[in-house]
Amino acid sequence: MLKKNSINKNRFIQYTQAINEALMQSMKLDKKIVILGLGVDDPKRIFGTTNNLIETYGKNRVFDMPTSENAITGFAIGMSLGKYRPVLCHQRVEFALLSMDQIINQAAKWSYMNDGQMSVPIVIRLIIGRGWGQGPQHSQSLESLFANIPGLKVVCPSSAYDAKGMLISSINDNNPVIFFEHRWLHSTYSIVPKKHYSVPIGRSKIVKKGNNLTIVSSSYMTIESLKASEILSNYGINAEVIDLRTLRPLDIKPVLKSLKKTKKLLVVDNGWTQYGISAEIITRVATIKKLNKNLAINRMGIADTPIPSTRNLAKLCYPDCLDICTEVGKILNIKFKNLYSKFKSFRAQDVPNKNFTGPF
Amino acid sequence: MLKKNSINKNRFIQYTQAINEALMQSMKLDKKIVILGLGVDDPKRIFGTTNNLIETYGKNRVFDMPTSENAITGFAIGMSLGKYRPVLCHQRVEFALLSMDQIINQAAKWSYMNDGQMSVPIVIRLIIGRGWGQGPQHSQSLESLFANIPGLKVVCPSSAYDAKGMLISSINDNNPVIFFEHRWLHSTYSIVPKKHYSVPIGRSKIVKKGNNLTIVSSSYMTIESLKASEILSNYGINAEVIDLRTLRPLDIKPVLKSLKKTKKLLVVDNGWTQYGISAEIITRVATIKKLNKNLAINRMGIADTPIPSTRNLAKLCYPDCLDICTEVGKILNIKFKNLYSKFKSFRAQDVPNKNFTGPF
Amino acid sequence: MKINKNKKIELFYSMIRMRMIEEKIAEKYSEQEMRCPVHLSIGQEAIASGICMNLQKKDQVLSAHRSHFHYLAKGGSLKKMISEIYGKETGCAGGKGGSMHLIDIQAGLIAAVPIVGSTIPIGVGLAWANKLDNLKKIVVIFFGEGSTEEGVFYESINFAALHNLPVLFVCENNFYSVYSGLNKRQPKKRKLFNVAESLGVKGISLDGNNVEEIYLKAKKIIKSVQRTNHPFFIELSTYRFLEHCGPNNDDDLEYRPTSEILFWKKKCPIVKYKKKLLKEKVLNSKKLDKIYNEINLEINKSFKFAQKSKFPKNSNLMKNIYA
Amino acid sequence: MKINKNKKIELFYSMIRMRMIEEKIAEKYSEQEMRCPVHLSIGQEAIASGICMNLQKKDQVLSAHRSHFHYLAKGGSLKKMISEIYGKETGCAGGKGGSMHLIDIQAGLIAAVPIVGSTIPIGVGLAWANKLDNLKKIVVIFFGEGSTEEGVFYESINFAALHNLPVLFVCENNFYSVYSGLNKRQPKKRKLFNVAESLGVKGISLDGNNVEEIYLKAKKIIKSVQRTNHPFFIELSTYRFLEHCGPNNDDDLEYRPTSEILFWKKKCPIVKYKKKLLKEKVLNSKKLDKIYNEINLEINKSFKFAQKSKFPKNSNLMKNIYA
Ligand SMILES: Cc1ncc(C[n+]2csc(CCOP(=O)(O)OP(=O)(O)O)c2C)c(N)n1
Ligand SMILES: Cc1ncc(C[n+]2csc(CCOP(=O)(O)OP(=O)(O)O)c2C)c(N)n1
Ligand SMILES: [Mg+2]
Ligand SMILES: [Mg+2]
Repeated sequence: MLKKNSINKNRFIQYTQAINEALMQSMKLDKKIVILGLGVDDPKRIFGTTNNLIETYGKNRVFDMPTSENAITGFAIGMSLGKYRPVLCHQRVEFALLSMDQIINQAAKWSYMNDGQMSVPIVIRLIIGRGWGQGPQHSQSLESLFANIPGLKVVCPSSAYDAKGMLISSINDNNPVIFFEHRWLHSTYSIVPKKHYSVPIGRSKIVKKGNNLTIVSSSYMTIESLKASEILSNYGINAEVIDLRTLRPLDIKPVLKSLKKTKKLLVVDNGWTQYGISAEIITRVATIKKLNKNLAINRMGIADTPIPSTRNLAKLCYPDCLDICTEVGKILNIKFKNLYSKFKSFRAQDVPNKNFTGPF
Repeated sequence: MLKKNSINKNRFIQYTQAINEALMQSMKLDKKIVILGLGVDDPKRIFGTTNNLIETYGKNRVFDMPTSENAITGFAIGMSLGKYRPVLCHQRVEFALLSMDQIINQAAKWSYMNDGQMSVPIVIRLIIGRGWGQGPQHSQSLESLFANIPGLKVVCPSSAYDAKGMLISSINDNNPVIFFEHRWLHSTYSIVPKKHYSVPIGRSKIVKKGNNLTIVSSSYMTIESLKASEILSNYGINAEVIDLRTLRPLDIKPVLKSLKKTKKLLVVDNGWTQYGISAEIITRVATIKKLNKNLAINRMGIADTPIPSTRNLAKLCYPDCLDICTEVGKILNIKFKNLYSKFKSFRAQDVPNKNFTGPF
Repeated sequence: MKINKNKKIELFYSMIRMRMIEEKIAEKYSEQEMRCPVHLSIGQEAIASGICMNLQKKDQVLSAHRSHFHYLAKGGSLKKMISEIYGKETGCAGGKGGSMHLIDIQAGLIAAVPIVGSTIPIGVGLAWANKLDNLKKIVVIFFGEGSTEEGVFYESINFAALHNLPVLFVCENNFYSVYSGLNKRQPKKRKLFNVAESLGVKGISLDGNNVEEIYLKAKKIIKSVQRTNHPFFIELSTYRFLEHCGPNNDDDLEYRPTSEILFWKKKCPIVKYKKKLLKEKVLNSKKLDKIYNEINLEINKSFKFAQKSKFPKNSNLMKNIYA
Repeated sequence: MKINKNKKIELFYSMIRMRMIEEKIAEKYSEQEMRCPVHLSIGQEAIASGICMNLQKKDQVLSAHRSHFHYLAKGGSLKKMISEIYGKETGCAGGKGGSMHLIDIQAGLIAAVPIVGSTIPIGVGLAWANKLDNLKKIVVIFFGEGSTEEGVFYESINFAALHNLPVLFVCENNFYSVYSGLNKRQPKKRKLFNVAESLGVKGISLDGNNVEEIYLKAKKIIKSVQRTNHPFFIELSTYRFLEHCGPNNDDDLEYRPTSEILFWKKKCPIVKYKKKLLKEKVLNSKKLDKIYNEINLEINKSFKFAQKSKFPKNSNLMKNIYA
């Protein structure tokens, strides 16, 4: 049964459902996996990602929590020392800022502090990114704050397929893994095998082959980059798009390989560019002796400001596929005719899809 | 009197005293400046930086605090809304991880959230860096976590002169300023005018002229970089050393200008390199179209690991002047003869100076 | 203490106005022109009205995500609030904040932000500044019972007690944090005001749907806070009638027992008070109609104002990041 | 309840051993071979001894920066502790942690870290795991009264009460956080066990320098925690004799009143207990000498072991960052 379904190539499911399958299947295989977080068993089930968990595995494995973010993270660490494997979830990355001591001072250093005698196998799911007028405190993408820290692993899958496979890998990992989910990825679909499978942490992926330039991105910006590559093909430009998928440990090899071919690099940051993810990618490239000649390199990302609530300013913050095309044009010294009029329908508005009507 | 002293070029004072002068003089000029933090009025006075404050300005302006880092930061924000100008201090940057919500979600966004109707003029002094066997939780340098955030200003003076001038600027600034002091800078001396003066935020500085290569650094690593440049001159190499001084807003111009001349760049990070400060510097350089040809670029920084306590491993984490020379050699394709034997005395051990005997 | 007739009408007016405003927001939300999360407080009118009726303009209020009523009761501009929710440049935060970031400095609504518990230390810091300046102001911090699970609440109470700060903590206990009932978050029999008292802040627990009692008790408490510079903690039990976030009723989700919902609907602070005032002849249907009409007029004007207002200019995006 | 003679000697032995160990650390610190901060607990022996004497190996202890005694009382290896302070590969954390990161998993000393309050939720999480697994273990979390000012302490107590977790909170109230007296940090008349009780965790306050009382009371409490799975909070008043961090006496700094210091020195848990046991004839000078000699021998061996041990190899630097 499982096998049959897993080779059904047409099994398109939603990102949230993929997360849910990873949790459901992992919990079945390992009784020590527990789910913690505000609202994990509530009617909305963290955007559907925790559906059926409490029904299937009961209230001794799925725990709603008090609004105590710092302590919750400590509890998860403590449970992991008691051989549990907690998967913790914050509905907004901002709430995790209350638990940076537990994440950075404790979880990230636990294995090292005791020289390998114990480790902390916890997964912290952090939901990032845009919404409907979320404003400055509910819309940040703070990946680089975590990616800077040795001892953490940091992943940010951009497809339903990777979300399921990488969440399974994260749960199986014996280290603290920060698992970033972008709100706007939640409603995306991809082919996802029904079986329990894993996608390794620490491998970036070419999501579209090309040879004219290399676009590197992560999380939701991979979607916009792919859209951009589609548009660019209309102008005869064949972009290679690489999805980082893991930020720590970073797998830069596919980027370097691609650049040998294309000599041109645009990094599309999912967050603020200054001291952001894109800076590390570019630095890895620029510090390679054999590569750093004759390269054209640029980056783009969210405007360097807190995100405003009002839609007409918020939309200016986020680069989309057309803005990416424009940047590509600058690198290639091409001006794309009628770009903004012709491909208007590709633009993201302030909602992830047509069905979205708020409030969150 | 003041004037006479201020032109006394031989007035060498210690970094901690420079901080203290900035506080003393600022508090005299503006009654709304208050000092908050654990131990600000205790016998040790935050390594001497808060000496005489309570004696001079009394207990209504200098406040010891409960061990409540998150709330303290909120109190400081609230006081600033009541027209006070709090200067808050944490003796270790790690303690500030408990207050990231208040710093990143609130202080950094306050002015923007209310579209400029109110701002948050607070200074948060964070002490970073090495000590005597401090171990993984008392030795981090987490500048990049703050530098990533629009709405904050982030400074890290490397000399007593800059410390005084930039602390005065920070206090006068109407925005939240994160003021990094490296433990090992505390015992350094430089010429410091007695008068109340300011060094602007947002200006990097050439601390040594040169034309063979550009070394960019910040905070304590500027000291090691300067030592390295001294050693390098023995090998006929004339390095230009640039001290960033401010990380946000970043002033990259002097770096770009220097590179026009030298075509070679080594960035010495004061923290972990991955997703660190050095990545941003290199990216600024690598994304400049006219500059990115034929440059040799590299970076170095603290080993990508939590810092161990034992001295023989800890010393491996921190690059020092000789390691910097070695990296320079790689960029220039030179091997420096007898480097480690000849210049051994330049090396930092696990203490900032000979007088240091622990325990902190 | 007695309440005079005018004050009674004021209290009623304040409550019914707030409800009618939010009912209009709920009604028009589906037009998808208010494109931000809204946390409506319908059912909780008595608290904001009863407490804030005792405050002067110079007094200062801080709130959280569910802040419309605190903003309004403290005298915040309705036009600016509706405009803010519409994302317009005429909004109280220039459109940058939305419903979750209300502010009206003139009116003394200092801040409202959606990070649970996060304004509590800020309010305490402000009260500290006021005390150091010997200003005879009081700071009132409104928060839900969910906030009391955050460590920063505790740290803030400790400090207010330690330094005797003129701050009034107002905990609106509506028994839910999003969809999570109290039993999942706090032990049974917990009395929040006992917690405050154990920390050194005097407290009481009140019926959050009885506006007159709230008004009268708060009057005494606020006077004593002002006189003594000692903080105080009030816990009020109440109930939110609509969903946690958004314009709808969500009773179909069944996270709240029907009997509980019915119990609280019967305790509706407005219905109950209207009945009382009718009985006392403080109100009659003519007077009521006049009130409704007046409020409707104001509401319609404010919505028109907001709808007609312009979106902030693109050039505003990068403005005011720094002062 | 009565204590038998052997137990009395055990209690005394535990205390005097810990003191002699730390005295040796203090003596040898100036050699600058223990190059890490050390927080000595001299004066506070009765608490670790009295509590841990009731624990079994399977029970689990967490501590903070001032952890030597908890480590030792729980049965941690002295050799490994001294080696750790010397930064040697034979240390309990391979030299990576130093004095502030003691650990001995076999002995049940699960963690000690120097971020104030930070192990409290971790201990609660561990107790939660134990309860879910129905293990009849108890988790004991030791912390100073300074920790009780951290929000995470409060969040942790709330959760332990909510889920009825088998955890014992032990607050060593030595009245100071570094150089800061309680009056700068907590309101007068605060009773920490009252705070715990208001949150739903039963508590008591005890004399932290009376080892027999601690032992006896803790025995009952620990049994009841094990039986009922209900958490408990013990506050113990005590005093640290040396400086906050480092090997010296710092009374010259005058942050503590001389009368207070004298008062507490008189209440020295060891001197008092020795007198008592001599009087009760449980001890005599011969027995005492034997004890001292035995301990001295052990200490000298451990220091020699540490001194002779090797520093970790360079290749260890990048090991065990990840499991
Ligand atoms: C720090 C933090 N954690 C979680 C959330 C998600 N959240 C938004 S509103 C809310 C409910 C808080 O409940 P309560 O304080 O009782 O206020 P109520 O909604 O009942 O008015 C929660 C948990 C948040 N905004 N901030
Ligand atoms: C989060 C945090 N804040 C501040 C410090 C600095 N600090 C180290 S020990 C200490 C004293 C804590 O006092 P207490 O908990 O009473 O323990 P004691 O030293 O008295 O045993 C402080 C404040 C710290 N280590 N961690
Ligand atoms: Mg509530
Ligand atoms: Mg203490």
